[in-house]
Amino acid sequence: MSAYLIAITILTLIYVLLALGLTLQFGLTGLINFGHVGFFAIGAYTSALLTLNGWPVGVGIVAAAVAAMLPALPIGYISLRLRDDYFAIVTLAFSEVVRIVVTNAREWTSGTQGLPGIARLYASLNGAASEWAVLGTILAVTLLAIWMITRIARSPFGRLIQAIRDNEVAVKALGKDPAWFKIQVLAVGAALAGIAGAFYAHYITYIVPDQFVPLVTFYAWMAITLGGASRISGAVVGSAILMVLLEGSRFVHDFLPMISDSAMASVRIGVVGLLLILCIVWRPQGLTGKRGDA
Amino acid sequence: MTTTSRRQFLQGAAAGAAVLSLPQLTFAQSAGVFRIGALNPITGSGSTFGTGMLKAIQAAADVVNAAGGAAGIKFEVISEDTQTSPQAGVLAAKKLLDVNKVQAVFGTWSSGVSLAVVPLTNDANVILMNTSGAPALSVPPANAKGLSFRFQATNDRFGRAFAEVCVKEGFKRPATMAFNNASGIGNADGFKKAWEGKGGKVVAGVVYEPNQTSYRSELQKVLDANPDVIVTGSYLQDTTIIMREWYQSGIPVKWILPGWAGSPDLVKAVTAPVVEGVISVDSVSNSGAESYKLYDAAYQKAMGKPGSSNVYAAMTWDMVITLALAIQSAGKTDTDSIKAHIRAVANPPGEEVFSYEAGLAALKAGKKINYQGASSALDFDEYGDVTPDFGVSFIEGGAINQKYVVKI
Amino acid sequence: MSNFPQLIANGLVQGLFIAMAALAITLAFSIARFPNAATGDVMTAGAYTGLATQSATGSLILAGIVAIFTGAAISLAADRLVFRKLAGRAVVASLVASIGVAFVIRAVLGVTFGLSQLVYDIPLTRAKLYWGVRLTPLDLQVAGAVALALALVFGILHLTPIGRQMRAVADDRDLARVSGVRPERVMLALWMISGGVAGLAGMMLGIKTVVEPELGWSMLLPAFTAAILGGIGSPGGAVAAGLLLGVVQEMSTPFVGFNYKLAIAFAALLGVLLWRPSGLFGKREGVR
Amino acid sequence: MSLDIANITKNFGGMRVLDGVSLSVPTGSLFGLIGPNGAGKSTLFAAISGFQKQETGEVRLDGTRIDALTPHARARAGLVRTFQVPREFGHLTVRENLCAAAPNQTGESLLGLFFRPARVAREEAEIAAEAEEIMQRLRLTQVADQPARLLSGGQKKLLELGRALMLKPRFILLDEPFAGVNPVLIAEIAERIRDLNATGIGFLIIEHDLEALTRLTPYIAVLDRGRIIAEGAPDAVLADVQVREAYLGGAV
Amino acid sequence: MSLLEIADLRGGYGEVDILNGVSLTLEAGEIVTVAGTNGAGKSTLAKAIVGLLPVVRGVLNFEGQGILGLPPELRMARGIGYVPQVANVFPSLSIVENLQVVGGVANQKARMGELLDAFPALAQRRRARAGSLSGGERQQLAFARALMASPRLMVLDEPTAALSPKMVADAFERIRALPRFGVSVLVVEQRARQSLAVSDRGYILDGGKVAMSGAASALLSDDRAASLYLGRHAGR
Repeated sequence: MSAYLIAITILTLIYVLLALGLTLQFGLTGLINFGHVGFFAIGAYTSALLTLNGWPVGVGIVAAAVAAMLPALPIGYISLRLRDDYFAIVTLAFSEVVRIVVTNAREWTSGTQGLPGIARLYASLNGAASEWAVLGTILAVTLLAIWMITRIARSPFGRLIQAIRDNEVAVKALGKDPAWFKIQVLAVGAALAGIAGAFYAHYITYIVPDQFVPLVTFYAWMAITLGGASRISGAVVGSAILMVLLEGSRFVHDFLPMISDSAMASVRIGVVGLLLILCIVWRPQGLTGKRGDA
Repeated sequence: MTTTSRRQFLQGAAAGAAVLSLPQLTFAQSAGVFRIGALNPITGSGSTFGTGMLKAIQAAADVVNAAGGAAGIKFEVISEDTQTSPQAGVLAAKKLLDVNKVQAVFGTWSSGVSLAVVPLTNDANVILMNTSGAPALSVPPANAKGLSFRFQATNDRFGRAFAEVCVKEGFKRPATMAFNNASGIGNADGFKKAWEGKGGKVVAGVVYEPNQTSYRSELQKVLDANPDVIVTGSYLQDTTIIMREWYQSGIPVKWILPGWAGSPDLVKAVTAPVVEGVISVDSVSNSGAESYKLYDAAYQKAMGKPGSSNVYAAMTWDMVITLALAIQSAGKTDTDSIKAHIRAVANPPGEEVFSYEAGLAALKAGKKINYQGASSALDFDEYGDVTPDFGVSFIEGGAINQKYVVKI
Repeated sequence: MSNFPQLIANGLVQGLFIAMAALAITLAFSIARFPNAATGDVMTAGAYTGLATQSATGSLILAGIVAIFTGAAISLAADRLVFRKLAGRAVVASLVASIGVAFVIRAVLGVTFGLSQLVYDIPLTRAKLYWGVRLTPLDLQVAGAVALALALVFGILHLTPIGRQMRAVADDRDLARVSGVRPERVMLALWMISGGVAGLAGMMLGIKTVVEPELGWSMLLPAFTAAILGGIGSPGGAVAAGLLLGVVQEMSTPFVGFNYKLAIAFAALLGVLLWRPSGLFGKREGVR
Repeated sequence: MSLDIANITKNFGGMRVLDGVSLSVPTGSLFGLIGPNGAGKSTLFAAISGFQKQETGEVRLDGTRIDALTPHARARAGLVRTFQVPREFGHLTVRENLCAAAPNQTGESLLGLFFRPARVAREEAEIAAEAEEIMQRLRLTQVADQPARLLSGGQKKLLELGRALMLKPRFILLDEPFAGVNPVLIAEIAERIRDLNATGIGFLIIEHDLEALTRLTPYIAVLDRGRIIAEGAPDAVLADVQVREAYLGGAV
Repeated sequence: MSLLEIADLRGGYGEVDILNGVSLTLEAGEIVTVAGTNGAGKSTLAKAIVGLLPVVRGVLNFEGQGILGLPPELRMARGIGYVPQVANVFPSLSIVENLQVVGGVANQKARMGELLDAFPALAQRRRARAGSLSGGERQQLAFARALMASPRLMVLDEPTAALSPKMVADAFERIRALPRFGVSVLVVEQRARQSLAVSDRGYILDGGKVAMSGAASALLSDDRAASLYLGRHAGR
């Protein structure tokens, strides 16, 4: 397999980790988290800064998960009182605040200069071997995450978060605090996003606030929408399709050489948009869901 | 087309993306071709320049090929869009290196993309020529192998040039306005450092956020300090709005803009009276040179605009010519030989040449040459950086007239 | 010492654009029941077609009309081809589809008009001082156009049969249908008005700034914020919140600097929502 | 042993919905609450169960003040409510609806879930058995594996009652248990409530169907415009002139 | 020709059929009660008649013409009025606007005047938002709104569900009066005894089918109906 395809696979798996969090949060619990990229950014910066200061990459990744979980607690606590769509905007705002802070806290993050030279995973191995090792590690972590979320979905915890999605007030009447469950769900999704962020930082080796714009969140949403929000396989299938859309459009040029390079960029975004629309209209439950799941 | 590269590639076809590339013929590997990866910001915040940069690469490659190639080898240009995003840039670079098997990557523009791509070109042992300003690109780890060449002045050097202009124009109370990104802040900080090094004082400084409908409050804060000149690290779009709002305020002050903002597009956008007397500083000091005229004509032909509207295109033009001359000089296309010969053909001493044809002839005649680029004299220091002279232009009646050159 | 009246004025001018975009979003939400992320790119389309008209004819009025019709036509087409097919599905489906629509619009504009910035050919005029506050005639013209657009929208909603029907559908779609209201006509009117407002807003923004492909998209987040702050579905609330947001942002700059002003807007959002979970002008909802 | 409500007031905007309501309901009793529309009955329930904050007043369960507790804490303390409009978990099956209601589940903690799987499995079996029993009692067995959103209004009412029973509460606030329920089933539900009451669970019941209510509860209170205007045995209360005026419009 | 003729009507919300072959008729001038157990499909039937049920198959004729393919607004234009169970007014519109919104009324002003005369409680508060009305007033407004277009058939879905006993009696009185104005009524009711008392005929649904039908008085006195569907106690 070529290095390019390995790179695509690695980034796909990073999106799978992001999308899995949304499957848990939205597909099962009904939380519309539009600020996913905020947790992703915290993970990326935490691990990057720790490793740049001499800590091992393993520590960085664990710390990324923990650091991303921390804001999930107050955000959850404050905003879970809000209606779903308001929660969406509050989380979106949170992710923008994260981006604004890392942009302007220059002493820590070097702001818009970004952090170059972030340690790579398995940097001691030579090129191809290191790529494979990174792929294997991320794949293992992703599989672990899939197993974990599957276990959650089929457990009493999973039953209760689905009950929360259907009717939160009734859950309160049954003596259970929906806020606590939502916070846990937020925290688990945030941790996955944080880990994804850490892998991202160590893979791209350079991070800058511009990489953590809301578009990343929307991509993750597209993935679960394309794949099917209520199924765990949806996150995987959707992320794969998304990456094929994003990267595949590079090859459209070879089919249609008459399109100029600047128009090509427009064509690419148009193709992504068009396929997104077609997929939603044509298979509302996503590619993995049964009819009626939506 | 060798069967291996094709088979390797088809193995990945299951991933879906690859299917789309079946008709791809561009990565054909024949002995007489050198593949250049043009990795430009076609979309995103660099989109103002990206297409022009790509066209200049293609035009210069045409010039080289028309002259019979470099050491008999023709150039083939394969382009990818970085979307001015490090992530997209990394994937695009991987595709160029891995699928298209390019042998050099030209024209990464934003520092973020260059910093993200340089580890990949280093791994692939391929030359990267960029137009970014971040100082980090000069040193390890980014430039650990010395394969990265910078055709643009660093942000710091720009700042120093601004300070020289201030001295020369007799300004006493400068203020700064900087776009909140690496280049904008780099310019403003570089200026501040240089100016204060000369014992001066910057009376006010503002860093502003992109994509606003108005910069009036930011402008007001700077003007409140009563500066005699405002030095900016800004881009075309925000400068357009700022210049309009400043003009409407009616408060007199002078401006020093970097060349990419103080461009003919700006004049067109805000009309000539608004920017009358604005000083534009750019690293393309060679506008009188023959190499610039060649570039300008090619650019005019490809884009329908004067070459001065896109300084980065002049740099990418020079990248191709420099590479071709280096290959011609080395007689080989392996990276180490090219790297070894870049300084040999671009730096003094040697006969100053301004076109590929002239360089080719001189090299064939066994002479040592010193290519004088369209973008600058193009002399690379030990870090692979150019230290260009800076052209200082004044906008007068809508025309951008270069008045003098400062050296730093 | 900061000049607060001037900051308020700057904030109001910026707020006007947020308000127009938020109005388009909130109108669509009240009936179509989803936050339409394509609003930003409908604005961009209005800016481009308006600009093309102005450079062809030289008439700004004509440009405004074309921008309004472009916005209306694109919104109608998006409804016909996409949103209508998603009626009755989860909100998120329509929301994500609207992002797709946004991308398609941007692609068409990019191919048609290119990616470089374009500008309206408007003669620049010097600002005048009004009670120590510096305002340009353009500011006042924009404010006037926004006020006119608002008056028109509110007039349609409250004084015409179709407006009454729109409000009825917003309240209860099924009940409206069994009362003989034809949903197609209402949707037609809705998308025309929402799209028209967006198209006009885009042109105004294009005149004030520069026209480029991401013109409207970058306006989307503040506009969503204002729509929610105002109580989503409440046209008056959206406008008021848009203005408020603009003012709060500018007023905060002497205290937090220019880089955190967007963060301040979001903090304001959070504060308001904690105090009034349905937004400033939203209906309170209780648990029975 | 009683549920004591003292001097509860609640305003909505400018309107006083509850105006100093005091009520003492013995915890083992069957207690009816009637009143015209808009009298504040559901608001009183919301205040007792914690879903709305009252302006003043106290709520005590068996002597312990609970009015500072959150709704879920009150439910855990043994005071469970149902809703006028059923709030089923629509995408869960009837069986899952009941299982979700079971208290203190190890499997509802992420730590428990991953570190004590055996205990989770054991508890699940117990909960399933309990749910089975309740479904039989409430005649929901046939629809056990149907998504709850497909149930009829009456079945949803039963499901809500069933979920409340899963908590083994001391006291249940029933909001219109007979609304939308077929008359034949009403008698049965009433019978179930009586059985449950015999096991020691107390009930406070809001109901419009006076006939059914007065047969079930030996004691009723009447709420009108936010005040208790009468309480006592049904016959005596319904004979009260004030009650007839307020509630029945004088014409029976 | 019957005013309303339903034969073998089947359908539901998509996943499973709730109506499993309902057949019934309604003659002009009649009041017909549809009663039944919970989940029998009473409200679903009402929705199917007015056009709000997503999936319907079978025969549905109004004044001799098939209307199954028509959307709700066109059925309304044919002369079918509907008062839903809850959410039966537009809360953010005023009383007058609630009436004005009704489409296809020939002489809107005059018709509105008539109805406001008939419901004096509404006439007093004609500018008030419907959301601020009490339950009883809302009920009246819902009736008035449905009557605006002078329907020949009114479909009422549990018109007394949210009313106190005092209001219930009023509501049944109002229903009883409708045929005098040329309006036939199909009423779906949980309070089957009270409803049958004002009706000509009745149908009892069970499991999405008609289980029993007949004259109202016959059903009321039928032991099997009483024990299975209507409950023993007499309504008030």
